Amino acid sequence: MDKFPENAMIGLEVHMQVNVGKLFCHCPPEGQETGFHVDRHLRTTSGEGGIVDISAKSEEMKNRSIRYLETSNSCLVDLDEKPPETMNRDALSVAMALGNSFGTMVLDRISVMRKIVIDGSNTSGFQRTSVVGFGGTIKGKSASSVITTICLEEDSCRKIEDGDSIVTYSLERLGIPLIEISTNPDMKTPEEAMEIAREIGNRIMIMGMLRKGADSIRQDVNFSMGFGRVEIKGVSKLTEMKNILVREAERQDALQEAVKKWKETGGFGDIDFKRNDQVVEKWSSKMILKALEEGKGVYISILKNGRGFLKNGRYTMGREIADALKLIGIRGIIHFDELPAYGINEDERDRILKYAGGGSKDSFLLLLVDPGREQDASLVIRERLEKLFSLNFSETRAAMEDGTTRYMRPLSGSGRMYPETDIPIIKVDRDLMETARELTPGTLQDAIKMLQDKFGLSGQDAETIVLRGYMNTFSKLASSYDGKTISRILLQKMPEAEKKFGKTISLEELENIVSICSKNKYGRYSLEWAVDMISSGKMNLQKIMEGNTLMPLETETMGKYLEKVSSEEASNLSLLQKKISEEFARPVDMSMLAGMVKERQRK
Amino acid sequence: MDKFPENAMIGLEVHMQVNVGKLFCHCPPEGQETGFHVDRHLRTTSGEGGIVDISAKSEEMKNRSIRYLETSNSCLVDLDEKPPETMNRDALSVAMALGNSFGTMVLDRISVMRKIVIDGSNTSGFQRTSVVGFGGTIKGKSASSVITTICLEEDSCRKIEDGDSIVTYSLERLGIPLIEISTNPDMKTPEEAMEIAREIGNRIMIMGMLRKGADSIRQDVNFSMGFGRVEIKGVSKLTEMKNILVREAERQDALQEAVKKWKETGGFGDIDFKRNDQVVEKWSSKMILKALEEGKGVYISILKNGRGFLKNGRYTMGREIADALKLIGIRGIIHFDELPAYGINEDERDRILKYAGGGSKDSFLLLLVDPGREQDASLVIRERLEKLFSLNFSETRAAMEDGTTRYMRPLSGSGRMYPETDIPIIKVDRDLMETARELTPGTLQDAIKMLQDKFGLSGQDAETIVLRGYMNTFSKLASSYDGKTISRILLQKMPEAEKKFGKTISLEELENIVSICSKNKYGRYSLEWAVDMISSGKMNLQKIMEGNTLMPLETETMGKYLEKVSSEEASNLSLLQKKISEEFARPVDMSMLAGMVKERQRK
Amino acid sequence: MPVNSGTKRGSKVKFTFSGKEYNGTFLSKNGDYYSIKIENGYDVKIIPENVEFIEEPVQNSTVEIKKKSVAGTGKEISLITTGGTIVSKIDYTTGAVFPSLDITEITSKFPSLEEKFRLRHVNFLNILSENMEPENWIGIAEAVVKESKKSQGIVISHGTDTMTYTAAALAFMLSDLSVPVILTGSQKSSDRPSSDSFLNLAGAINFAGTDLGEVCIAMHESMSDDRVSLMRGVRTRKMHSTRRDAFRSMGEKPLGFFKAGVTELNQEYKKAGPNTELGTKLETRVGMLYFHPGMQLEDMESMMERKRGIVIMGTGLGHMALKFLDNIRKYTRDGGKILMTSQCINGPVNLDVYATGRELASAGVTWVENMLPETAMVKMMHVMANYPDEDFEKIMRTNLRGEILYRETAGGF
Amino acid sequence: MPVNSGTKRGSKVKFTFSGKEYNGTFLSKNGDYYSIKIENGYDVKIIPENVEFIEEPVQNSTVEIKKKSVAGTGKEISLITTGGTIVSKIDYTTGAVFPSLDITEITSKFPSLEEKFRLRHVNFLNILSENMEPENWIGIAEAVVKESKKSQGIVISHGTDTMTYTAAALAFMLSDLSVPVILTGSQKSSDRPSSDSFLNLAGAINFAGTDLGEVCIAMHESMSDDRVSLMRGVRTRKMHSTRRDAFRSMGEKPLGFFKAGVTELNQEYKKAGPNTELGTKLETRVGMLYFHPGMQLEDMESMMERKRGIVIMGTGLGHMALKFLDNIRKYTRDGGKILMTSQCINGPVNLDVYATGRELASAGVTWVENMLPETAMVKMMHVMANYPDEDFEKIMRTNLRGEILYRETAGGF
Repeated sequence: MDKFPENAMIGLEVHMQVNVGKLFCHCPPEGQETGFHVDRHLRTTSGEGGIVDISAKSEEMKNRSIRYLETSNSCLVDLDEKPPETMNRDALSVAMALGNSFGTMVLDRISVMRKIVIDGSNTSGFQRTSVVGFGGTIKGKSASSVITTICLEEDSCRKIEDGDSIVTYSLERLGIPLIEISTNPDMKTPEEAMEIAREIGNRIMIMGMLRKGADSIRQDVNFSMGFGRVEIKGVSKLTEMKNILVREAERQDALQEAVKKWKETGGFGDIDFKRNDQVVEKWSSKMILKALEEGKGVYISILKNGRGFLKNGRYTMGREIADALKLIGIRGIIHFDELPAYGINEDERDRILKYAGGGSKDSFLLLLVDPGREQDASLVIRERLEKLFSLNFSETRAAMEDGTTRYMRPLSGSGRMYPETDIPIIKVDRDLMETARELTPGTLQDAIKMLQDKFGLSGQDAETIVLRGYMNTFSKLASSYDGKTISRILLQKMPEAEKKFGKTISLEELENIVSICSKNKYGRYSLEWAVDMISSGKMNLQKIMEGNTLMPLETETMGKYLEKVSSEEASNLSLLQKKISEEFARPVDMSMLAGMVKERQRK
Repeated sequence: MDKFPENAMIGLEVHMQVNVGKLFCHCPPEGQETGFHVDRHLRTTSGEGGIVDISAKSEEMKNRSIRYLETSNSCLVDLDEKPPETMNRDALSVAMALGNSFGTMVLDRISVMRKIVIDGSNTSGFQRTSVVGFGGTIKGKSASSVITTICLEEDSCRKIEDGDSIVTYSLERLGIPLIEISTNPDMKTPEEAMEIAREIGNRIMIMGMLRKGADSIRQDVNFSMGFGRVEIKGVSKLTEMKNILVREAERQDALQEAVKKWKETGGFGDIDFKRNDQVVEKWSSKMILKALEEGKGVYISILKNGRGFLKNGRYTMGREIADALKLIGIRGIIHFDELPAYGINEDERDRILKYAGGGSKDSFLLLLVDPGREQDASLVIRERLEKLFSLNFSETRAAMEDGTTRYMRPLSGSGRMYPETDIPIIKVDRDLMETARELTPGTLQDAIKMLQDKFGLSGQDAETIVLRGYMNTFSKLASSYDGKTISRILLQKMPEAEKKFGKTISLEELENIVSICSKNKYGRYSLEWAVDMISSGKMNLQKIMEGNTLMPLETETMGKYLEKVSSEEASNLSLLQKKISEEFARPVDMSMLAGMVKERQRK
Repeated sequence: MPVNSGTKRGSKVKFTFSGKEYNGTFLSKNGDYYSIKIENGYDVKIIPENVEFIEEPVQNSTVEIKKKSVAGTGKEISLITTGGTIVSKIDYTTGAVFPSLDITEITSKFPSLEEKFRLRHVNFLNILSENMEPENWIGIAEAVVKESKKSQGIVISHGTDTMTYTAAALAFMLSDLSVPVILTGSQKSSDRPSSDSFLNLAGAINFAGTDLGEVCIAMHESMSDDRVSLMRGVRTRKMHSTRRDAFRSMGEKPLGFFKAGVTELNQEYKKAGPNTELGTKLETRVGMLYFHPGMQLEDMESMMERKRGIVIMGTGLGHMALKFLDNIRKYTRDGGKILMTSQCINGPVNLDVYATGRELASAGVTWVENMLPETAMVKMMHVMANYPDEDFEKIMRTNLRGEILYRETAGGF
Repeated sequence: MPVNSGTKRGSKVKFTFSGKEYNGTFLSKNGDYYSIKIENGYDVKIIPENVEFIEEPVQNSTVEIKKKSVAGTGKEISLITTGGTIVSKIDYTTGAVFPSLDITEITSKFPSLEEKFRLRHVNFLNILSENMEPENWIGIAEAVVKESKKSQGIVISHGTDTMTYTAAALAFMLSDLSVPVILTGSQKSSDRPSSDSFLNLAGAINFAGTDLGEVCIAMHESMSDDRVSLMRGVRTRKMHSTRRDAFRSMGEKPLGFFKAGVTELNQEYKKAGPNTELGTKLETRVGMLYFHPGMQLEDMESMMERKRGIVIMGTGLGHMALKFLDNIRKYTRDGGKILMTSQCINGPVNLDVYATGRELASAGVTWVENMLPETAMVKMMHVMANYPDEDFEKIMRTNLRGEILYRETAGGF
């Protein structure tokens, strides 16, 4: 496939963590593991309409137990041992504000739903989520997209370890508010999708309400090219989006081609595994010997007309089958195309094919599983092939780090949604609307222009301020102190200190420092000095405030010191400043110093 | 001292554990450690009259913490975390019965007292005890003694470990009912004391109510020979009593002699420890070097005119001092008489004496203690010597395993008694009196005569039955089965099995077996067979009862077996019996076997 | 649009919102709003004026739960449902949870259970347990006796709120039980994937297959879906309002545990006897009085006027202000019964230790070690109706069903 | 012998028993018997006819406890005694324990304590705490304010039975505390060598020397004489009738610990402010209703007649039978206040989850997370007397003194 399919339709679901505490309890957003854990099982239940959701059912088949590691920012709500509190109003107002900025129509009654997710990522077995509004338009430079819904939901647990019988999650992330913006499939190309996604992300950046952290923005991408909708979960970096979309288009194209050809040769027939550990009397494959030792059996089924489609150039039906099996915990499927490999030679391969009753066009599948499990495997393989042969590729897939995607589960239906009974309906009142109105961000251009006009920043600095999420902090600080200095501290001084000392001053500490400097009219040297002191750990905020050490060194003291300074030393002003500052543990005003040195030279 | 002092007065306090569960709670009498423990401190409190008891005060000076190991037969009452239940009526009736048998007058209202004991042996800091009656006489063959009181008290904790900073007790024994019989000091010789003590012990043996166990009877002995009353605690074996009394008399005699002589030479002067770690520049004693390394100091005081009294032939004032110091946790006192020793040579000894300012009649004391503690030591040594010099040796001493005694604490006064407020006064009602009357034991002679007359036992067997505490069991079993057989089982068969298999049948199991044999009129071979089976672990009681295997082997089966037996084999009857019994896992009636073999020979 | 009074759940609707039109499915009316399910599954609340019903036959989308008939080959176990969270689902009238679920949906999650036992489903009641009344206890007790003739074990699913009261009532009304009687329930409704009901019910049914002859409660031991505790009904208390490990055996260890399909009975328990005896008489004029500083004489007097017996939840070892002494003396002299329990819940009542206690005892207050206050109330209802007046104190102090714990050990609190 | 009505404790007596004569000391008369102490220290009970008093001056054998004056050099701490087990000894009238001890006997056990602090002894009351009334709370609060001007920390020794009620009352009546206010007591009377009073008092005094600005309770953490827990008064409950570790901080960790002479404050706490504010008004017409199956409408109605506010201890998340709904609706409409708490004690009340809860809430029942029932009652007395009627719900739901716990974690139960 040379170019991106013209009939492609791309939609987005952008998830953004809001930095305002958890959504349904009073826990802080960050915490460490405490050592306590609980082990659980989740089971499907019939939803509102009595229908058990297929994606939930597929998870339940795995029957794993789930371990949750308690963290210091989790409580009984996170452990699913206490009903949730009412919704965090701050988070709701952020979601509303974001909606406002795209012209979304915010509902006047917000009801919380449960979305069944029993892979364990939510202790309750569901994710709490609310529609905040419908509609609105995201306009990029070249593309635009209509918003389907803006939702506010709780973030899920972070997966720590994924074992066959137990999967481990941390409770740290669970319950953090997540705004989800879903769009119609209005985009045609990866570039358009990236543009729209970026546009969405910029808005929350402008508000300064995005939580810090690696995965604070995650995108899901809906993609179709005529074979049903595929939902690709977890594209965490925008830059990967193109690669992923191109590869997915390629996968679907190759898949439809393979299916068509295979159909022409007569289809895949029946899948029927039979055990024969001795089909090769003395296996040379260590993998097989090991499996037999562990009590597994060698199960073989013919795959009619399958030769060349499972792993051959663009055709990778083998991986489609393997991915489906993996979901029910079966690993180790071997087929004709990939042999010789795994210690199985050509002779053995042909012996297996013969046992399976296969001819020159046929392939076979060989499974190494515990007795009984071959039945599950037949079922899953048959269903998977039938689905693909129907040329309906719709499903949920996971984005991998290498740019490929992997089958995750069938598409979730609407049956998995039902009302959260523990939380009464939230009335969007005047207060909320007013707060949201105040928070509503403009476009990136608006924000940059405002910073340029109001504080005299360069366009470059203004954009960086916004995109690093400093908009709020900056506006606040620059209202009482020189904007350029603040910009310099945020964009240069602090990153430098971070680099040098491995840590830097927190925004709260900075606010305190600026407030003192503003009140006392101390210059930027006091600010920079404080950043150095705190970042290096030489002083903490309390000590600085108690000792009133932010005040630049007094003229007399400096004068006396300068008397003893050689003229050579006096010539390197910045070194001299540093020296004096260290000597007295106080900031030194560079311009004052320069003036005094000049004065001395004059005398 | 060649003979036991003629003015000696000996009184007894005999303590007997009663086998009826605990006294103030519902715990069983036996249990194992559970792994749980609590750590406590005990403090003196003023008693009923506002007086703090001196012996309690002396314990408190040690300020050790006390660890109690929970056992499976202890509860919150034992842990002093719950008020006691009312008194165990079974235990009270046993005490009353014992009183009855000596003509003691039992009170009609029993009130429980607290006896302050803060050495930690009681979690509460006191022992609960009640006077059950006054008076009565114990008559031995050659001596007799008047009972002061019969008390019923709770047993104390068993000491597990005795550390400097922590002393550990097990809760297993705490709360077991203990009958205390105290006598007037009517006995003149150790022999008389032993006779009276034995007479007391026999009565509870006759009742069959003594708990099994190593220290189920313990004696305290009161002894005086003109220098005040000494109470010797914890004589657990009667056979040791003589040795202990003789040695105590010897100790007091030597002590008064030493005191008199020392007084004549001018007395001990003042005790005043001064620190001088360098009195010998380079100590050769490893003990001293180690102490210095641990931060201790070398403290030296002169002991005027003390040469030859501290450790010299019969004179052992050194030990008197050391024992007193040990009670406040100070070890490691060294004096002139014992040197050279501990790596201190004569030269060093003399250097120390010189430093202390001592002459040729003087001794010195050298202490290795933490700074500050020498003050406590001075006080204790001075008080101890003053007490001894007053020729009042009254105190509480502990019986050691080697037959010596050791200073424990001053005599307890009556101030340490005050009422147990948690338990209302117990009314001795008709029911209790009736039960006690039925339990009242006669003399050993009466009991032996009864067994001889009623069951035809030999005098020897009858006495053994009584003194092993089998009186009750035997009477019960022998009422439905041949007494001689029962006696044989108890006194021969069971000890044999115990010896052979390391364990034997329990009395409860025996009762079950006898009951079946009695009902079915099985002979003694069935009984003996059962003892062997159970003791060896080949069968348990349940299996025996379910399989009806106690029935002696049927005639036909035996007849058939005998047909195949050679006449040589048939000649050794007891071997043959054993063989058949093993073959069929059934008892074989010896007389029947003998008859059949005879019959066969006849044929 | 005018409200269509015949609107049915499941009707297709169009609705407008801020001028745009959307499709959805009508769910219910809540206050001034309609609940509409939109295509992605969300419910939204829309004012009726903006909703238009589309004439289209309503599809019944509810999947019928297949009723299991008695299957399996093992012991026959009766499963009596009475309501409660374990069979609760959302109630569209109030938006909250209400009992309505078919319990077979839970039992069918455990195929192994349905093979191991033959389950008899008895739908007896369907209420939240805070509405349970003494006459319901009697009904359940009668159902137990009836079922005990048909099966070898009985499980009662019950709301957790008053489960311990019902358990105590059954314990006293049923003597010499010929079958195990196990109450169970759940703290999270069964329509939640994380519900504790699945494991609790599995545990209860397995316990019902043992030789136990007591009324017990089977609930989660911990916050993990790990073990189910078997607790003596008369010694169990709900000690947390929300956690799945809320039920605690007070002062004694659970009688046993269920884990991974296996039951294990550790403590001493009463074994099932040959015949269950039923005694359903109850004195209902028994009240509970929670003593506190500031309580007035009238508070006690007014209760004394209405009740023949009062359980006082006193402080500490079983105390209350001595100003009530005259009232108590008069009440007991006139035949009223007063039983003292402790609001500490753990530990004994003992009126022998403090002056207050001795005064109360001498005024006619009965006290019994560490019987739980709720159990004491139920026992009082039973004893006052079934024994002569003069035996009241004696029977209250007699350990009928394990309600009195003589030995309290360190681990029990 | 005729009863000598002037018999004095300590009189020497002769008595005969079974014909023999013994000597002893007269202690007291108990019912029909005389208590006589015999020479070995035992008390025996002898009928008066057999006792003869010997004319001999009575020696006062009671050792006077030396009153310590304020010594030491450290912070001045006021020690306000109110009675309770911590100052209790035997009462010869009933044979049981009664408050009568001088607290200096306890403090003097810790010479280090008397050196580290200067103790001001204030003998305020001498009652068992079950007799404590709201007017006593006011008196104590006033004493605290008075002492807070003279010392830097306040310890109140108090009976354990209602200590948490008093602590809650002080917490609400005193705002912006300028000194720590620490209540302490003991579960074993101080006349016992194993009493917990010694360590508890040492802990309390040391906590009173910190910068805390809250009303707290200091009691044993475990059954060992190891650590003393510092617990927020409004969140503490006596959870066992006899154990020394009976007091538990419910749902949150203690604020700190005292061990081996050292205090350690771990959790967040309010620091002492510049000036203690006192607000002693209390609405005393507040009652507590313990809901249970079988409760009758009249039980609630009669309380509604007498009270302006009622704390209900409901089941589970805060439920009660719906038959009471009409009564509740009428009562709240007429201005009565109802606050729902849970008899589970642990965990929140939440009337949003079940249908019952929503009905109760709509009938006017107020509910607040997991406030302890006893604290809720005290807070209600305070709020109803000090705030306008229309602010009742708002103030009840406002966390005034840490009585509401928003975050409940796994370790809290």
